[in-house]
Amino acid sequence: MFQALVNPERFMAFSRWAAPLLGAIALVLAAAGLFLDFQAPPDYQQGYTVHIMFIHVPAAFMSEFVYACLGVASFLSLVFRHALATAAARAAAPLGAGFTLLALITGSLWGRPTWGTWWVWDPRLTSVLVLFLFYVGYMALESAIEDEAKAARAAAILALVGLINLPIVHYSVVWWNSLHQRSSLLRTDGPDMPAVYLAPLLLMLLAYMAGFGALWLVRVRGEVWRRRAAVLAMRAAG
Amino acid sequence: MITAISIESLAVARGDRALISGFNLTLDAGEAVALAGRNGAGKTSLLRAVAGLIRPSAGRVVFHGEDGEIAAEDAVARDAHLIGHQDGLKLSRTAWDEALFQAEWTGGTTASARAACARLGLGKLLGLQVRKLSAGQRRRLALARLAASPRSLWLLDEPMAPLDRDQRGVFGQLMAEHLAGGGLILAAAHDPLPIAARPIEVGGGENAG
Amino acid sequence: MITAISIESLAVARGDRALISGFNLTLDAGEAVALAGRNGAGKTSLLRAVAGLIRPSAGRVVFHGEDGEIAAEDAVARDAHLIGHQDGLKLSRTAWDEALFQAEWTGGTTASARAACARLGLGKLLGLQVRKLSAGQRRRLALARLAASPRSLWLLDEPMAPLDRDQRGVFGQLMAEHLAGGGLILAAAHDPLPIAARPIEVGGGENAG
Amino acid sequence: MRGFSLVLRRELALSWAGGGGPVLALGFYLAMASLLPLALGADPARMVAVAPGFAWLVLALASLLSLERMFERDFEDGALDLIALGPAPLEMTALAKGLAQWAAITGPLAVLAPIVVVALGAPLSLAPIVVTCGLIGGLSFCFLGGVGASLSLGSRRGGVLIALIVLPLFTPPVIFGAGAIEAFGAALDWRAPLLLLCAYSLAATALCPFAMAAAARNALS
Amino acid sequence: MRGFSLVLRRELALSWAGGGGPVLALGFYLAMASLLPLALGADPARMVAVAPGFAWLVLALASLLSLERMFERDFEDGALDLIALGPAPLEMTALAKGLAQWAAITGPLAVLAPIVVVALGAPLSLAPIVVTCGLIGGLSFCFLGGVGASLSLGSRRGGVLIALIVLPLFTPPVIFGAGAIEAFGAALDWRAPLLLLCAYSLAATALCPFAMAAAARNALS
Ligand code: HEM
Ligand SMILES: Nc1ncnc2c1ncn2[C@@H]1O[C@H](COP(=O)(O)OP(=O)(O)OP(=O)(O)O)[C@@H](O)[C@H]1O
Ligand SMILES: Nc1ncnc2c1ncn2[C@@H]1O[C@H](COP(=O)(O)OP(=O)(O)OP(=O)(O)O)[C@@H](O)[C@H]1O
Ligand SMILES: [Mg+2]
Ligand SMILES: [Mg+2]
Repeated sequence: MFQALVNPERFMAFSRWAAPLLGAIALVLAAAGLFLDFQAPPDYQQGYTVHIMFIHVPAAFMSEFVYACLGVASFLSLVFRHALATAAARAAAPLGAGFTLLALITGSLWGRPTWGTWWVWDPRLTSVLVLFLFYVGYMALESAIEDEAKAARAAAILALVGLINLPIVHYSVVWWNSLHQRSSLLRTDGPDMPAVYLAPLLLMLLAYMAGFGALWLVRVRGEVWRRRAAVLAMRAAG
Repeated sequence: MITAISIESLAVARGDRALISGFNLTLDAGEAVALAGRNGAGKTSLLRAVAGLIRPSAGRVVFHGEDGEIAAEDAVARDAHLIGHQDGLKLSRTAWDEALFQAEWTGGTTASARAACARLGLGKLLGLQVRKLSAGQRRRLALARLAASPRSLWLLDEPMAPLDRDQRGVFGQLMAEHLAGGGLILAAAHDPLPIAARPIEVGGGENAG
Repeated sequence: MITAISIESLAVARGDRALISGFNLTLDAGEAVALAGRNGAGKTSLLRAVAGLIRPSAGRVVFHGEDGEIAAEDAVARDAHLIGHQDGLKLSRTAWDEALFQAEWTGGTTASARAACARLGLGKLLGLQVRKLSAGQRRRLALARLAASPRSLWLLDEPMAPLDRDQRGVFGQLMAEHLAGGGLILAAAHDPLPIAARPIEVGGGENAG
Repeated sequence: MRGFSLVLRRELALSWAGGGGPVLALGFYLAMASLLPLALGADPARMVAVAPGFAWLVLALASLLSLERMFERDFEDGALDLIALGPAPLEMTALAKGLAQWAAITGPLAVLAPIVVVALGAPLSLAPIVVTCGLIGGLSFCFLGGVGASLSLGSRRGGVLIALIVLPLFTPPVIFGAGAIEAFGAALDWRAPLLLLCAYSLAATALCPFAMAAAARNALS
Repeated sequence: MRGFSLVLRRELALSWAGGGGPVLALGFYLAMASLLPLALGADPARMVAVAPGFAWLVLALASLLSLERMFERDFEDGALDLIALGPAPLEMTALAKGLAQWAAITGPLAVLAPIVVVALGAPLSLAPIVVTCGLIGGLSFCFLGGVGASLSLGSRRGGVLIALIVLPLFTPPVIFGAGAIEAFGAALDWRAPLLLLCAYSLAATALCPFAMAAAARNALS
């Protein structure tokens, strides 16, 4: 699989049909998930706001998942200097930032009715915020360096530093809050879930995954095209 | 101790542009090569590639010592001087502080640093802040490490531009002695060097490429 | 429009050192003067004093226009170019941004800037970040404003050092045309200029004084 | 006047280019804000207490962080020579530089301040006053910082060291600003302190350029 | 090893004589600390609660101030070429730079911190822990900051970009330090957090130089 993909030609061929396919799968799964979701009775304590969960939880999960992908891609592009890996890293960052932002927004939208506040400095929330900042820093750095190759390598180094650091950040944050008095009403383990909620949640999660896969492939294709165009332009300019 | 270097079908690219390709050159002890070429031909890039600062897109640079090949990193780190377009001096420090650091950094001693400065006519200026030195004086300060710490391979990028006539003479002598002592010089210059040097034309400049 | 400048018994001191003293020079329309002198003689200081960046310790610089003397500030601000040792370019901006700013700043237009760049052979490089340009390309970028915005008095400090042969030719033409158009050139240089210029020796260098 | 707009455009381009201004500002602000509870503890009461002061700290820090780029770069790479010989007097240029810094750095930060202050638990109703104070006070930060930056040009001790001279001058705007915010929050009369803040910032904007220009000339000579 | 000490000496000389880093940072530290009571409307009760945490936070922020000088100068003026070709590998140099930064800037800040804490009304008994945390945590601030500084080489934005890259990395040390100080104040067990802080700082000191060197090489190439 990977072997097949590292060859740009093969990748382009593969992604040409893989991307739309994944996109379709994502839509179907999402539709199914939402359908089941609205079949489900409103939560006895959270009322209709519980619907937010099906957008929020997968988003939150993806925010971490995508960073892992970013880290792997960065590692490959650093060590093997492989153009596709570089393109993949470039392409993943904005998506991850998007998911993280979605988690933050839906989360605080959900927090308003359930906790009566947009934001609490709870470990989980804080670590997501920090994750979001990692993404922002990554993109800022990459766009601040003109020379593409150098920008990519610098960003990759940052991504790796972040990859090592994120777990530490996560646990330090948990530890931090457990030292101070618990401040929020959030049940970190999440409400234990009846199947009526769990099924659609899992469907949505898969839908998010597929959707991410599709978008990622599309963006990587875009990168590849851009690179080729740039090279051609250079040749033309002589 | 580098006795010869051979550049084998070297290719250097900047951005998406192939600057140099299939460049071959061997340089033996006591030999000097003058790299000519239009602006943007790739002289600086070539020198930096030889110094290992730029990774070539193809080909390699081999450093030969008395007993066979030397690993590029060691060769450069121990036995090569690179003088670039910039002097690399800290404006806020005194001339002597900088001269001393550069000399010691490249393996010289306080004594050799002082001698080198004297030789390049910096004696009276060593107490001044680099910011106050004139262009030529700064360049001489940067050149001082060539004399202060003996290294075999000199990579010089237009070393003489801001020097006045006398100083060019002095520097010419310096290079001549270096060659006589079995040193190697690879210099980029738009004006003829004051020593006998094998001319080599680099690349095509920005309009080729 | 400066038609002539006369430097009257000018004295320039750096720190506690008198660099230049009793320096006299008159420069008329269409005339070029080449300042020679050892490193540290005071060529740069002299040029900066004429430009009004350094206050002379004695004497004055008088700028003459068609109708009598012009106040030094206006003369310099409106009608003089100073090209120093440094290019004064921002590495992080594109060549074109810098060329355009320098041209407009000195009174040129977008069109004239583009023409000047083309003339100095920068056409294809304008999209690149200045950091990526070679030494000679940067210098040409800095010189472009001479062609982009017409000003009578050119104060040039070793303008040609990093230029390749062809470009020196181009720049020589530029200077020749400027003189033919009634311009004035005061240039410091260690190598002969490519135009007919009256040589003037400056100061004694660091070993005098 | 033309010279003025030229420098202004250049400075803005320099400080907005790449890594876009607002994104950077927001990230910077959020990053600082997320450290606050980590250092003080999540107890909302505490954070509400420091929130306004913290907003000021962010502004000051941001303007100090970009001091170096204000004059030093132009001085070291020779661009200042060109600028000094241009059509606009150095005072104009200094004014433009100060304003550019404000528009590119402290301005966006001030506009973003409410988000953070609210996230730190202050009532949303404070937003307008916070923004106003930030914008106005930020102006004085930029120009006072500029004086420090130009004073330290090429000084023997070098560096932004001399910027110290101006740090104490950062306090009045903070006092006035905090006063205004507090008064506003307590529904007292907030106009008086705000007026004082305006007066101070305007004075800084009007006078500092002269100091900057003088310092720059001195460094060049 | 010789190379190491050479760079160390040079860096120290630069930041003490030329860089102006420490003094500016100190000034900023004092100024900001003195801002807090002003901004808080000086309610002592409130302040005592936040003082230690705030002092700690400002210490972290002040260490951002001189980061831009850490690599950028050497990069722009060509000195980094020389350093890259010297006897010591770039990793060594990076280590030396980080340590110099620490010795010249965060170290003095840490030693000064107690004054601030006390000035803010916290008990003097906190002094030892604040200094310890400052010294140890400062190490990680310097090296994490160094990573940011080297990564942003050749970028269009300096200070603020570095801050944005670096601040998220500051999270753990800030938490550990604050935890230790708070626990110490509350006579709880402060050793655990302090140990964590040490561990983190040591890890940063050991690993960051590699990232710095890689980033610097990348910028030079
Ligand atoms: C800005 C605010 C919020 C953020 C940043 C946030 C973040 C997160 C994160 C990171 C996860 C873990 C996802 C995973 O790894 O699978 C999560 C899960 C979850 N969150 Fe939120 N959350 C926020 C607000 C809320 C609110 C207000 C609620 C509702 C009371 C909520 C309910 C849940 C639930 C039920 C889960 C799934 C259970 C679990 O995975 O443990 N979240 N959230
Ligand atoms: N990212 C890039 N994209 C395209 N071209 C680039 C890039 N970076 C550098 N260049 C080009 O590579 C060349 C670098 O040339 P180099 O500095 O080696 O020239 P040089 O021979 O030293 O010239 P000079 O005689 O002026 O010193 C320049 O023509 C420059 O325009
Ligand atoms: N504060 C000072 N104290 C003593 N000497 C100083 C001071 N500042 C500058 N100088 C000297 O003044 C001279 C400045 O010379 P200037 O730069 O004008 O020389 P130049 O003719 O341009 O030399 P070059 O040919 O190298 O460009 C130098 O010799 C320098 O050492
Ligand atoms: Mg070159
Ligand atoms: Mg000169």
